[in-house]
Amino acid sequence: MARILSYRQALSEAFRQEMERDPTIIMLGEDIAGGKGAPGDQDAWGGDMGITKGLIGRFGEARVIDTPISESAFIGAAVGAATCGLRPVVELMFVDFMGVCFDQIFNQAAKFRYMFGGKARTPVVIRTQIGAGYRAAAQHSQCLYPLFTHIPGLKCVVPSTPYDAKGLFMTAVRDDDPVVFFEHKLLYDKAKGDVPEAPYTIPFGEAAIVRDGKDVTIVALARMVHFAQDVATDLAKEGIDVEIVDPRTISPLDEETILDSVAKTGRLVVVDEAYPRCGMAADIASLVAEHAFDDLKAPIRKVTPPHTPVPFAPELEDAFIPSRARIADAVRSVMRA
Amino acid sequence: MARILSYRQALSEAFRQEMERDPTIIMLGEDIAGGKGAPGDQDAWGGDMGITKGLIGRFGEARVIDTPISESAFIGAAVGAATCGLRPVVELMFVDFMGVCFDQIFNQAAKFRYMFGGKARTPVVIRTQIGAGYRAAAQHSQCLYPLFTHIPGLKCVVPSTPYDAKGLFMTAVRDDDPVVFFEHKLLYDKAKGDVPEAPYTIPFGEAAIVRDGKDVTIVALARMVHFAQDVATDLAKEGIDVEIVDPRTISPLDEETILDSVAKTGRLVVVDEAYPRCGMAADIASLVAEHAFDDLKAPIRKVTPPHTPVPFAPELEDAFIPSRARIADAVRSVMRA
Amino acid sequence: MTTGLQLSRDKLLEAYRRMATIRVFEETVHDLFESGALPGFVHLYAGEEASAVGVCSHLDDDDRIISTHRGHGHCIAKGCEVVGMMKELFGSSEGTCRGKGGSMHIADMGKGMMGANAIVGGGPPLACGAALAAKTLGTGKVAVAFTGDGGSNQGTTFESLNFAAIFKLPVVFVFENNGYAETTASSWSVACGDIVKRAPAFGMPGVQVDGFDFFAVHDAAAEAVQRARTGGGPTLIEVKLGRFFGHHEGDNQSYRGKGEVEALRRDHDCLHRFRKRVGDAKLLGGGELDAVDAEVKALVERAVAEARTAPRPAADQLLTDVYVSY
Amino acid sequence: MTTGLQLSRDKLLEAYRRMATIRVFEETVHDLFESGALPGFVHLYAGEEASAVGVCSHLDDDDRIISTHRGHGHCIAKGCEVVGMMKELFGSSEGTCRGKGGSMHIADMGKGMMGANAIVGGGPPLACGAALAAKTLGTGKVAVAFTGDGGSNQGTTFESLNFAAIFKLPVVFVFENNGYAETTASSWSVACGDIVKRAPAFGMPGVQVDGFDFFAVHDAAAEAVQRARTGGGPTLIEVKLGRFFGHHEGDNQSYRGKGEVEALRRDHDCLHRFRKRVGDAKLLGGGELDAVDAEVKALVERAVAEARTAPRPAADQLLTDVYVSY
Ligand SMILES: Cc1ncc(C[n+]2csc(CCOP(=O)(O)OP(=O)(O)O)c2C)c(N)n1
Ligand SMILES: Cc1ncc(C[n+]2csc(CCOP(=O)(O)OP(=O)(O)O)c2C)c(N)n1
Ligand SMILES: [Mg+2]
Ligand SMILES: [Mg+2]
Repeated sequence: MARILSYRQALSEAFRQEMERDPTIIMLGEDIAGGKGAPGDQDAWGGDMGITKGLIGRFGEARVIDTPISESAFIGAAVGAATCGLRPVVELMFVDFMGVCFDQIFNQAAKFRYMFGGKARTPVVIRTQIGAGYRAAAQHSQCLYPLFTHIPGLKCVVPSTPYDAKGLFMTAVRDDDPVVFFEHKLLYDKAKGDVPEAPYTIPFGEAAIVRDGKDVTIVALARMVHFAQDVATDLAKEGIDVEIVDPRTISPLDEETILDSVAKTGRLVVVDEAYPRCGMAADIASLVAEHAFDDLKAPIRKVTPPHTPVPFAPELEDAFIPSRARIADAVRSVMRA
Repeated sequence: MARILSYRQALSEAFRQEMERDPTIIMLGEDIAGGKGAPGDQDAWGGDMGITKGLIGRFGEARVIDTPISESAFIGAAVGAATCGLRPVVELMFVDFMGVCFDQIFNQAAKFRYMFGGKARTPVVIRTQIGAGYRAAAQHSQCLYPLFTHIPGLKCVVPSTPYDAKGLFMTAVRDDDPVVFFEHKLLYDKAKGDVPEAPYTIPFGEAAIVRDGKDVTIVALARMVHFAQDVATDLAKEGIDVEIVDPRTISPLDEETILDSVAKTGRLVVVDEAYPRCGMAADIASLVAEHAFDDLKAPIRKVTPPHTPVPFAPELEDAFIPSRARIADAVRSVMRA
Repeated sequence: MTTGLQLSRDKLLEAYRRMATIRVFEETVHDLFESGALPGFVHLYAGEEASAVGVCSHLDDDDRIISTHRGHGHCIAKGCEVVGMMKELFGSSEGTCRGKGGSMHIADMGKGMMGANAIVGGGPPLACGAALAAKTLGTGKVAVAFTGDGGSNQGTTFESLNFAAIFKLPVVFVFENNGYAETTASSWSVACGDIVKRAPAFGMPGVQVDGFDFFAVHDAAAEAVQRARTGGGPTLIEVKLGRFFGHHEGDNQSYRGKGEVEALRRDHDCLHRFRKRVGDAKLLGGGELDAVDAEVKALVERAVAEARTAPRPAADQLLTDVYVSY
Repeated sequence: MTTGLQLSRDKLLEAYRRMATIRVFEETVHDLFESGALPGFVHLYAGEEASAVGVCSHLDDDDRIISTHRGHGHCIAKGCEVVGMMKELFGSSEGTCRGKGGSMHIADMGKGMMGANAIVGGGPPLACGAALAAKTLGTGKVAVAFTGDGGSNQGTTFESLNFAAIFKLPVVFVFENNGYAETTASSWSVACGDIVKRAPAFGMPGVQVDGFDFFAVHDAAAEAVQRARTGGGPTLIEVKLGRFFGHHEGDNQSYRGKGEVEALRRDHDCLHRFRKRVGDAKLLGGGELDAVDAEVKALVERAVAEARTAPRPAADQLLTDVYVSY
């Protein structure tokens, strides 16, 4: 019988189950419990979005640690602790804040193993919120995962469903490398789906074929997977049979599944909510242009936001985010080519 | 008569001439003069690589400002000052250090104009060193310009010759938007060429066709332009006629020149020293796969380092950097296809 | 130096007007948000008015301030126009930032307001820059960085204190310690207890003031601003105060003490205190202050009415204002 | 607590051995670099030996330290093996980091040495992490962050001080103030003059010591390490010292005072001082120290000889060690 959870619930369950399993897992972040030092309730928030609610009650202050607003210090501390026997899961509240602490992520965590000749292990998970649509404007709405994907030594996970969120988190926390785990803020409540209660893992580097189809491949991540599904349903009525590939992890990237899909369909549309320049859409498009060129029957189409910051006004923000209409047009255009 | 300068000399001349022209230009950075507060010589270093030597003598302490090791503070100060009537040129000694100060660049400088509805102007230039080959290992050898190119609101300049370095710097400092100016540390002394003494500017968004050819287009940046030239000379002997396009600025990117070149040659090899994932090679390859697909006679080839940090040992570092041999092989492979 | 109680009647009335405007603006925004009329993240400044106004009463349009995510009060104190601000919160193309910034990025360079800033600790380096420009250009202008207690722990903030001190920049660092960063108590997160105790570590004078008292803030700021203007370098001011609302709209505030907010509103309302001080000193009469209240209420009501029907941004606005030229 | 002068003969000899090893190692590297045998950026620790050894003499392999770009001395003080280190500087696959790290990233996790770090301010957050792990796991271990005067101005460092204090982490922050960050004087860049004056701002005890005197460093570190081990939280130690060489190899040092380096070498050599102190106190004889010198010299010579001919990394090493699995 299906057990329907939201993305939020799936994540909360994953956190709890993993912390129960492994006492070396600790959580750190700003207000992940809430009320530290304050006269009122502890666990007042359970995180900015309530995703870590209840953990402090279960695991105590030594394992669920509220931090000051000092991202370099506490993310760096998580990284350092990871080299000393803990498996920290640290929250960077919004990925937009990476600019105050990126060094600890990309020059320290990512490079230890290589710089030290394979003699270090840094099992840290950095959880962070991504995405537009919250009317939170330029400094709270970015995706930015291409910046992390660029960096050798990091693994990047971008789940689109509750099932994937739970399974990929469990893999992330058991992984021995630094993992950045990107949660789309608009999926927490809106994405719902079947989630087994028992713990399970989903291997990194294995894309999901979200929909089988023979005419066009859409590669999409996070919220865009859902948009792509809506579009595919619509286009089926026009006789266009869309295959949807969700890479789920973008570093490592399951190149094979993408290339196989394009080999089958001969057409590729990459849909991504991150900025276009040096972004994921470009990354995947270039992969296919290099390795599946002879399979292509039409130009590759990228559907991304424009090269602009995220605007505040709702109508502008909605126009910024790749729309179902733009995705559908792109698919139609490669069918015509 | 040719006036041969090194990249270093061309830059130093550009700095001096521009500071003479415009009293609102100031320079900031760590040890850009040197000896601040110390008992010995002022201008002891003139910058880590000596590029800013002599400026403090000419323009004084009020305009040539040594800073403490507080990149967020002094780069942020340059950004703030840019909105208040100055044109600061600030040095981030190595681009690898961006992780301690990226917020001031990508969330502040880059976004002011947009967030404030067009009512801000932030004419700041951030100069920084890039590139491997100095035996400086993982934290001093990266390119990282794809991270900046990803961000709407920034302009990114990557000169490959002394002529371009001078002309593009002059454009950068007169530009009203935030510009990140990437100087390849291995070019300072090794790149030499004709540089007019009189000030001149090179427009942003105009690629240089470094070599005319009809068989294959190589797009390359910075040090890789020189490698590409060597390869082209060699391949000419094999009867392969290579065209080389140097975008010079990667944001804005001169898409037209690249697409026109591919329209002519039908073959594209992108050579880049930055990491491969979500990098410039992917960016340019995807541009062509989308907009010049029908012109392509062969798969696009990217020649980049592997997805690894930069190693220390000289033989490993040399293997990390795209070599002339690898570039030549890529060109031959697209000729065969 | 003129103390707050020596200010002219006009200046006192203007200070009250700005404080009252902030209060009414924020109470109104609170209601609008609850009713669903406003989108996004909104952080209200109600309760903290004496700080922004006490500081900004020493500044003119060419002095610069930089604010935080909790920026409405600093805007109004610095003279930003209320109707445009309300339109901005509604995302209208007639808003202060043409609808592109919203509450967390509201700015008005023309008024010397360099922006709310949604990055905690984003502001202090920028304020150093404004001060550096003033110093380099010899304008005699000063800059003020408003930061919270939470923001006082950000590395960018610490760096800026040291940076400003070694260059003797004309900048004032105002730390508005309202006791909380989101849910986290400042008494815990600031290791040395009081932010003001950090001043010696950065080689600058520091002072702690009662932020519910306009006059206390005014006088401390007078000294700091004058020090900055006359080449004496930076000052750290810790303003102790409290917010009347949650961290942002939607916050249930369960981390606060029982009755804490009620006590704040009852015993520590800066508007009441101001009324009492000027009344006791017979500087202004209750009637004139009531008139200001009415005027302010009407202004904010008009702002809402106009904002509700103000023009929306056209689709092509998405692509403009990224660069001056590209 | 045992003071330095109460240490056993063996311990004293070992301290001297490590200091002397650092000295000979660095003088040798200096010559190698000049002769062109070594590539890259190399920053030498000669002159500062008493700091690393004074601190690390309280630590065992499971205590962690994190270093800076100037890392050789901290490595040796922490017990890293000298032949492997020299091979690392030569980029051999038998180096401590298999030739992938080089001078600026030399590390030996097995010895509790978390790495030199080429990012100024990169280390203090990581040391907090090591301390957090020790605290969480209840191991009784401590962490030490070595940072320079220049690094003391980095935001990451300030944040770490506050972070360590509020969690009472078992960490010691050692600021090696050698007067310069590259060419820039610390008396200018540290606004409050002495780094130790920052301790109160971060709610922790601070002490300033003469870094040319092993015994002074030893005793200050003894107290700090004990405080950390027994749950008393962090300590800030400012060690005043000087470097015998330039910032990095190739530095002409024209920013330094006339005769400054000569005076340092003549009057402030920690090895001479050590010899005099133990001689005056009749703890060790000159002969045994001379024997150590000879032993150390032979060791470093052997290290160079082996490193020169040590195996080079195979081409496929470029691609390994990026991830544990991918
Ligand atoms: C770099 C960064 N980290 C975290 C946040 C999330 N955040 C927004 S406001 C806030 C609390 C700020 O507290 P304080 O500085 O005391 O200001 P107050 O809200 O009390 O006015 C936090 C953690 C952020 N916006 N930026
Ligand atoms: C974030 C960062 N900024 C700048 C540098 C360049 N740099 C390397 S060492 C150094 C000076 C460090 O001075 P200090 O901390 O006093 O250490 P010392 O060299 O004196 O031992 C600088 C500026 C760097 N490596 N990282
Ligand atoms: Mg606060
Ligand atoms: Mg130093």
